[in-house]
Amino acid sequence: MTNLMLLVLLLPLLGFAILGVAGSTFSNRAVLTIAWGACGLAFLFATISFFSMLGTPVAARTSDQVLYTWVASGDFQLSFGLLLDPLSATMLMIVTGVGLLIHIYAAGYMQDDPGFWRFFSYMNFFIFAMVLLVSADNFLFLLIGWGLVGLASFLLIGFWYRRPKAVAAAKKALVINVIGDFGLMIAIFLIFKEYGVLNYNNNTGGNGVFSALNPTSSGTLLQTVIALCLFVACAAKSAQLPLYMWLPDAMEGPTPVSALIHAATMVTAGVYLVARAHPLFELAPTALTIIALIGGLTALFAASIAIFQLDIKRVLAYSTISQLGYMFMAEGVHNYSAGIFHLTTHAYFKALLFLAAGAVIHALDGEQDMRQMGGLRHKLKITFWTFLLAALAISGIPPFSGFWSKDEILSSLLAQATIHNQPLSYVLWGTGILTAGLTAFYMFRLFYGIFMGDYRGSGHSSHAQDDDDEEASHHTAGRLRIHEAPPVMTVPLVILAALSCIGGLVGSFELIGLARWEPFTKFLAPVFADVHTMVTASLGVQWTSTALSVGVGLLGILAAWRLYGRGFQYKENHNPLYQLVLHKYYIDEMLDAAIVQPILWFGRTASRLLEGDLLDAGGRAVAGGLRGTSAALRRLQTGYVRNYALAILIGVVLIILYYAVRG
Amino acid sequence: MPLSAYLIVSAIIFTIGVTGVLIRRNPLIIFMSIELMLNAVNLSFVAISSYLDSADGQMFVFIVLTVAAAEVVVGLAIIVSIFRTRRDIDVDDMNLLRG
Amino acid sequence: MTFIYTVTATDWGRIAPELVLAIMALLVMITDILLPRQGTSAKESAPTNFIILPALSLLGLAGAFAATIVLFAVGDQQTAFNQMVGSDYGSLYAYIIILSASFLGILLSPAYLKRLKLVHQGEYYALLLFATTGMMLLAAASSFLIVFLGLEMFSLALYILCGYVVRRKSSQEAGMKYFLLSSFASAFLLYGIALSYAVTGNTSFTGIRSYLSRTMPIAFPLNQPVSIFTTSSPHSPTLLLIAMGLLTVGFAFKVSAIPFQAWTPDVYDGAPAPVTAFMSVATKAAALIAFARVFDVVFQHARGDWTAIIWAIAILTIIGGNILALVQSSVKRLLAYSSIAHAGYLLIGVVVGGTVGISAILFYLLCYTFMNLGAFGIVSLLERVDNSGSTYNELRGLWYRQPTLAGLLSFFMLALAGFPPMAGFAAKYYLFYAALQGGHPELLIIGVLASVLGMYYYLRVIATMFMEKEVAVAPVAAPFPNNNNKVSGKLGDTGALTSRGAAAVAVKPATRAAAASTTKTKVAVTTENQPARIGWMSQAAIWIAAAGTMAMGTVLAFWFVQLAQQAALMMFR
Amino acid sequence: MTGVQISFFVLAVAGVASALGVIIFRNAVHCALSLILTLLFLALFYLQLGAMFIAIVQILIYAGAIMVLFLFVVTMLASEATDTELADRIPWQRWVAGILGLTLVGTLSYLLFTGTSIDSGAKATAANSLSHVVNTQGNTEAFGQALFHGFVFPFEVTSLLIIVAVLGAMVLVRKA
Amino acid sequence: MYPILSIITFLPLAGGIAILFIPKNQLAAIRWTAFAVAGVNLLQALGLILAYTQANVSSTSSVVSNAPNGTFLFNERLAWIPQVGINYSLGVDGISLLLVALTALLTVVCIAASFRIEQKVKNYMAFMLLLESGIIGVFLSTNLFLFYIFWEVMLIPAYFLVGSWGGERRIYAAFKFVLYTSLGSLIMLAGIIALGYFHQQTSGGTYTLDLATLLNSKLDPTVQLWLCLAFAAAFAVKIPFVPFHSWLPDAYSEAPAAVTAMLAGAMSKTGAYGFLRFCLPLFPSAIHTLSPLFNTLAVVGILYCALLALVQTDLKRLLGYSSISHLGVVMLGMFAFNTQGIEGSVLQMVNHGITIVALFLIVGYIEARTGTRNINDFGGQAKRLPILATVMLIATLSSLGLPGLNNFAGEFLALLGAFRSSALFGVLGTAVVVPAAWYMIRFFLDVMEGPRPTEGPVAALERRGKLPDLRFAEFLTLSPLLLLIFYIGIQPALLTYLMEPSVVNTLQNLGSAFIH
Repeated sequence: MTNLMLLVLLLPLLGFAILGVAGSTFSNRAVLTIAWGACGLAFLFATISFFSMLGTPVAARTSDQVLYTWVASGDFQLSFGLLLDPLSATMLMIVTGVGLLIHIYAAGYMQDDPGFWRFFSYMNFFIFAMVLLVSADNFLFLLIGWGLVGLASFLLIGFWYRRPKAVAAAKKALVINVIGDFGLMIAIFLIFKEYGVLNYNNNTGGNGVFSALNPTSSGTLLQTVIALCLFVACAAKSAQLPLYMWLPDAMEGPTPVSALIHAATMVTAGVYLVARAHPLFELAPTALTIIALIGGLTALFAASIAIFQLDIKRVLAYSTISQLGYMFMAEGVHNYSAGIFHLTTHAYFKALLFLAAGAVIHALDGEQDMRQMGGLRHKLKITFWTFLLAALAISGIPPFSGFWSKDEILSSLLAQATIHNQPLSYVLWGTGILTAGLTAFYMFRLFYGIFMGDYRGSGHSSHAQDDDDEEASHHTAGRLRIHEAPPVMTVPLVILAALSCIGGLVGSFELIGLARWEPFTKFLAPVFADVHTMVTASLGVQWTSTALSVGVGLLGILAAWRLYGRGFQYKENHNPLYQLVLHKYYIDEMLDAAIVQPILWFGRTASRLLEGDLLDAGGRAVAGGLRGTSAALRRLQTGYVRNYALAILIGVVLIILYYAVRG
Repeated sequence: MPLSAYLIVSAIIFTIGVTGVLIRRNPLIIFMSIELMLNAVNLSFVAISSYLDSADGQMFVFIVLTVAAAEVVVGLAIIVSIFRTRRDIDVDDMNLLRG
Repeated sequence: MTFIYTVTATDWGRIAPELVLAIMALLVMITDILLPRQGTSAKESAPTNFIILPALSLLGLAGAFAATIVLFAVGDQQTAFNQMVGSDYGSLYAYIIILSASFLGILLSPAYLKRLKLVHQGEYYALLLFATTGMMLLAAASSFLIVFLGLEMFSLALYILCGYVVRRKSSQEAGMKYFLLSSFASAFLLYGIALSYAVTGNTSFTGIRSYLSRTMPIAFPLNQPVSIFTTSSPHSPTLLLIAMGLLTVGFAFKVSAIPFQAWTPDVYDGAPAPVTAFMSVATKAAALIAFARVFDVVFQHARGDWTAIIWAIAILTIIGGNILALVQSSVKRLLAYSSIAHAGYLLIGVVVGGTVGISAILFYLLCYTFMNLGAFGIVSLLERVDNSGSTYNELRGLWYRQPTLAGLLSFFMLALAGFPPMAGFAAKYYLFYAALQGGHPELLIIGVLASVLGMYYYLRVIATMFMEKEVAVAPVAAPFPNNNNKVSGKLGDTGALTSRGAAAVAVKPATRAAAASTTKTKVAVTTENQPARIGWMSQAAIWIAAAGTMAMGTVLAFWFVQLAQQAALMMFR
Repeated sequence: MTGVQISFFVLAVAGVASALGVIIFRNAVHCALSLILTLLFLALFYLQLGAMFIAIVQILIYAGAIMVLFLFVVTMLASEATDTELADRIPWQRWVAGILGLTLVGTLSYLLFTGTSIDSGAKATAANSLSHVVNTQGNTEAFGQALFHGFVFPFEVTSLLIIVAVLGAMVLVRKA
Repeated sequence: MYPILSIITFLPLAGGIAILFIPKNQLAAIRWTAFAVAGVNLLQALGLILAYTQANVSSTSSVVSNAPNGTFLFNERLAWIPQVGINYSLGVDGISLLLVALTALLTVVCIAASFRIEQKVKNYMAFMLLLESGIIGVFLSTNLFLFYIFWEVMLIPAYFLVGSWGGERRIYAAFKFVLYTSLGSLIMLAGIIALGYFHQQTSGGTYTLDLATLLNSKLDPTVQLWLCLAFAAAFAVKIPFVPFHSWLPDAYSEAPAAVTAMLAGAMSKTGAYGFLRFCLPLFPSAIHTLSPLFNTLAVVGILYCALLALVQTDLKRLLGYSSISHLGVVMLGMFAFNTQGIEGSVLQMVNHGITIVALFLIVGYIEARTGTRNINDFGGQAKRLPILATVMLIATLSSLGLPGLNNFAGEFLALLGAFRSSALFGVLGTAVVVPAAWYMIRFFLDVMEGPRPTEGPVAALERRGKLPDLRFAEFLTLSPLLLLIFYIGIQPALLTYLMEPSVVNTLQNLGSAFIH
């Protein structure tokens, strides 16, 4: 089983290595063979592992294979092992499975791109990094995976490296992610300082962090700080407030990338980390509260921005941020499995949304602006239907997958609120409900904007001004021929649509009386066995929450239909509030002015004043002073013998006077 | 007379020599001033020798005399040779080398 | 003993090196008369003379060297001639230094004399040998009488040698200046001797030392630090104080310590380069060893009274010498200033005193001999009859024209700057070590900091040769030789100008190159101004100096430090 | 005042005055003559101090030979026998030199006046005593004894010194 | 016995001298001889590692209880000037071993990268080899005098290399470099002399400068403080610590790329090494007193230079500042006084050497192609230079501390150590990852990605199609560095294994409380 894990890890790496070294000489077909092969085999082995795990008794489902010692330094000993437990198995399935689908889809989407091989080598690399992240058995290799997925994300965002926007977005993504890395490193340092190990559990024979924890002393400052530092990493990776702003920009990357990395997998790493490190978070209730709060805020905040966005991918990006907020809310109230569940379903429908959007963009030859769309339901039938299913799923309409997971989160929140009678939890729940409505609204705004009404585009390829004139561009200017995507793209759409529909069925059916049907939670139960603080929602609470959320969702759809049902009409609106939201609350600009520019200003000023005027010029002034002294003293060397004799006499007189005075 | 009397006379003549070196511009006169200094020292030597009842001082005077003679030979030779090329003997003119 | 001392053969044996040398000097003179002449001028030598005369001189030096070695091995290390001259290890060590300097100086001479068409070869070598003899006497003197005689002897010879290039005004000027100032300073020295004689009734070192140890019994133990501000020491008689002050002046003049240094750059600059090479090292060695002997050994009991003055002079000299050297524009003059700075370092040894101080001086001098002679040796190869050839303008890009010469000059510059593993560093290290051992950390610190300044100007020479690109035209050639007065004056000025620009240099090399190219002259390059072929003797001299510089810093350091320590110990006997 | 004192003061005044003449007279010949005068006065001092041989040598060699040489050169360079008429380029030096000279002479005199003492321990004794030898053998004999016994080496060295001087004269004065 | 340490130290010197006798028009012979000499020396260094592992019986897991066996091996000792405590003595331990191997490797790489030097090749190569000799000597000396000799010896070739083969302002740069470092090292010289003196005073024995003996001396804390500062003066300039770094941007940007690479890669390590080898064990009390100061300087350097690197437009200056910043991490780790910190610090020295050399050589390649180092002249060059871009990306990522590559391993350990001993400094030091990522990625992106420049030298070259990609030989030159970037990132344990006993040994001088 664990050998399979190693294969899951290494096959994508191998694929990356082969493509990276020699990919440029391969034909597209050969590239695909390798990339699909690597990813497909990884998925296959992951699946085998998963199912063989299902076959083993619950107690024996966790395994940890130690591969080698990474470093041994004093009492800091660290070995790398592959951890396979229900949580990582779930993640692996998502990563490789969705990854495979997107690999397949991308073959069509990227068909004409000259960087075809490069794209797939990066994609394989991403799969490798993500697998490393989720299967690491210690925080350090988690950090390594964490960094490597960041790199993959960076590479893929900046895939079209001559587009200034893409490059800027890549830079932003990298830097913000490194802020997360920083948090993670500090957390790791704290963990090591406190517990002396970095392994999660004591599977390796030594100690493990989680087994070293002392549950009785919870809530200390240190534990809170550790948890918060970890969460800084999560916030950066999963685009939570205040570190979310790279994700919308990341949409500059190719759409399959957005689907895979910036929707389905990588951005959920934060959710995974909180789940993985939940014993630490359990000890820090304050931190959890903060997480829940930030999750809720982010959910609402991002959803509000999504309402007025015009770029379809950006709408989806904000929606992703918003959904990730849900997941953190769930984890904030100790319901980790709900978070992971939403992660799973979100992977399906959000990947689908992106892929469908990609199909639209593909059909419109790079057009992403909603104002240039409309009426595509006839021409892009498969896309239309799959998009609709996904939109329903995300809007929480039963029985689609999103309903199950979102419902579980919201009822958890309400249960927390009612049982502990915390006003904050009520607020959070309310936020969740409100966000659900907003989600449904902007999703269907998008849906109507794209597919309904009449085609508003000029019919000309508008996005064709590729920055690189030399690049053999496939964007040929001229009359657009709007067409459905090839099967290689639609098949993944259909598969994901199916998953979006039924993927939620592994959730809890307690609501309709089948209390024992909650396979997902049960599967993950061994991982979260130590969580005792989660409150279970009573049936009444569940019903209340569910009814409200579905109702609000429907309301949102209705509103969208009212407004945009007959097609999207863009009107200039100078309402300041509208402008505020449209411009994403001017957060980017504010950050630029408050942080980036001051730093650069400092650098430039220091460069000029400190380096130049103080140190460099100071050194030169000293040298100049000495040379000046020298030149002045040289004048004493007049060349007149009599002056020289005078100098001697002065010396004599001084010496004699010294003796006379000294006596 | 106490020894100090002779020594003071010697010091006065010595200082006159020193001053002469400093204020005269003719190398010959400068040179004479140096001779004056040497002779002043000789006076000290003889006086000390006499007061100490020791021959060393007189030996010194004798040697200094010889040395002074040799020095005069060389010094005058230098002055003469410079005079040949320069046609004037102000020491202040000799300041090619400076700085 | 004054009236009854009888000279014996052992006395002559103890001064065998001087004896050999003096006889050889006379032989050289006689040979010169016998040698064939060429051309109409009575003094123009035949080509063979360029080999025979130096060879004879070298033979004499070799003989003296051999005698020194023999004395080292079998001598009784006693003073000779009624306590006039010592033959202790200290003197012998000094002989080695002086003889080496003389040896290299003579090796450098033939090519120089030939190139500058100097006549009176025989006298040149004889004078050089007499000067050497005089220095050896000074260094070995154990009586003030010999101090004075030795000093005058080599000074007289050097006055003449400095003015040897009769066609060159600067050479005459150097001779004149040296003559006047040196006589002036000698008079002070003599006055000091007289007064010390008045106090102690003695002119021999042994006598003075034993008198002082009788009357000022609280001797300072060897190697014990003496604070410069001490007043607790027993006071010397007033006359002795004046005597020490005046003696300090005399010696400080010879070692060119500030404020008695003023003659040094002018004389070194004007004198013929081989003579400068020789005297910069040998004079300094002889005078310093005598200086150290007089103050550290003879006046040891009065240390508390003289330390402060020499301490102050040492500091002034170290700092002043280095600072003055910073903006020079000709290597020859730069080396003169650097020799002032080195004199300052050496004075640390005098201040420290004791065996450690004196052995540091001895070792430093030996190292300095090779480095400085090497550097001046190369200057002598570059120098032309109008005293040009070693300004920075002319050195620019030397690396491209004469890489070996440039390389060797940089080697010596690095050694002088105190870069290990060359001799300069070993010497400096030992001296600084002595400073600390002698309880003078402040001198260590000042010395160390001043060395940084030293690095600047030494390295600038290297930068000029290696890093500034060659000026397309052959170096500035001044009209020859008659109206060179004004020209060389101007030369100096332009040199100074460019060197002042050199500060900016570095900032804007491009403009500097432009400035340099404007100084290209239109004067035709006569054959005489071409860089000369380097005679084998000069080559040998420079390579020996290089080898010595290297070896003194590395393999030979072991022996010579040990020897210096023994020598110092013996000087205190 | 004893005769010794009177003669001392007379000689001192005359000696200092003539020495001043050396540095004051404009004409080099006058200076040289003044110097000869000083040397003569010094010789008289030597006589007063009982150094007869030295006094005679002083007159013969110094005043006689050396100063004649001086005079010879001075007259040879007759046109330049005085300081040039040109203005002094470093006029301030006069004043500085004067002040320094006065300081020096003042300090020295003070120190010598207060500090001079003859330590009996420093006096020559027994066989080294000059007066002893003078009394037994005579003044000139004593001088010779010292010169050819205890001081024979410096005497020999002096010969080398003279050779150097001769060489120098040859080199410098003969035409290049 | 085969005096391997002497041979490793002096072989390059001998080779350098031998090269001077090759006729100067035989360029190929000169180059390949230099390369061969450096290569042989690298092989020897590798052999030394092997021999060291054989000779040094130590346990892989090394925690405290085990008596460390990290003492000096292969010692060579020869009386030299024993009167003043000077001996010729060499020795190697786990720390110097790695740095020697690094130096040997970097020399090979840099000489290979210097094959396109056309002017005065002979002297250039001789100086490069002399530089190697000097640096290796610094790492191997166990007598302070000898150490100082090598310390200065490496300055001379560096001066010539910067000053003679450098760019426009080379003379200024060379002077600044030499004067700054000389000032520091002369102060250290005073310290060395004084150390021997005070040792003699306290122990009453003879004057000695042998490290082994000096380690046992019990110096007065005040004396320690001053001596430590004197030593630190030299090391702080060399590393450099922040207010003393002014020479670095100039020297690094003016020197030819391969020389800069040597300076940054190998020579700057001597400063850090000096701290570790001398300041820590010799002056334990002083170093404790001073560690807040040094830590502060390190942190200030880390952050300040990172910010400066952000706004540089000259690629080499950018790397220069980044180098200061990175070496700050090395120092921070060192002054943590625990096993992780110091091991991380040594590891980071090696890593920084590898990475910065790769980066400087890459910049050198770029400059050789385009004649410019101004970051604004570039853009989107990955199109024409895909291989160069890839290599540059790898080096960049390594430099910004991407987890999984070499720098991460070193930085992580060093910062872990730092954090362990002081959370404040640890956090501040770690914070550099953000600006580091920012400026390094700017370095890469602005050159290789983004829109093409419309004017300037690069644009002109690109228009004419005269912008060749990395040649195979150039790639080969870089390949060992790239391999190490990956290897050390994946498994740094080998290096820590080699150095651990020696690190524990060093810590023992600080007190056993620090070994963990």
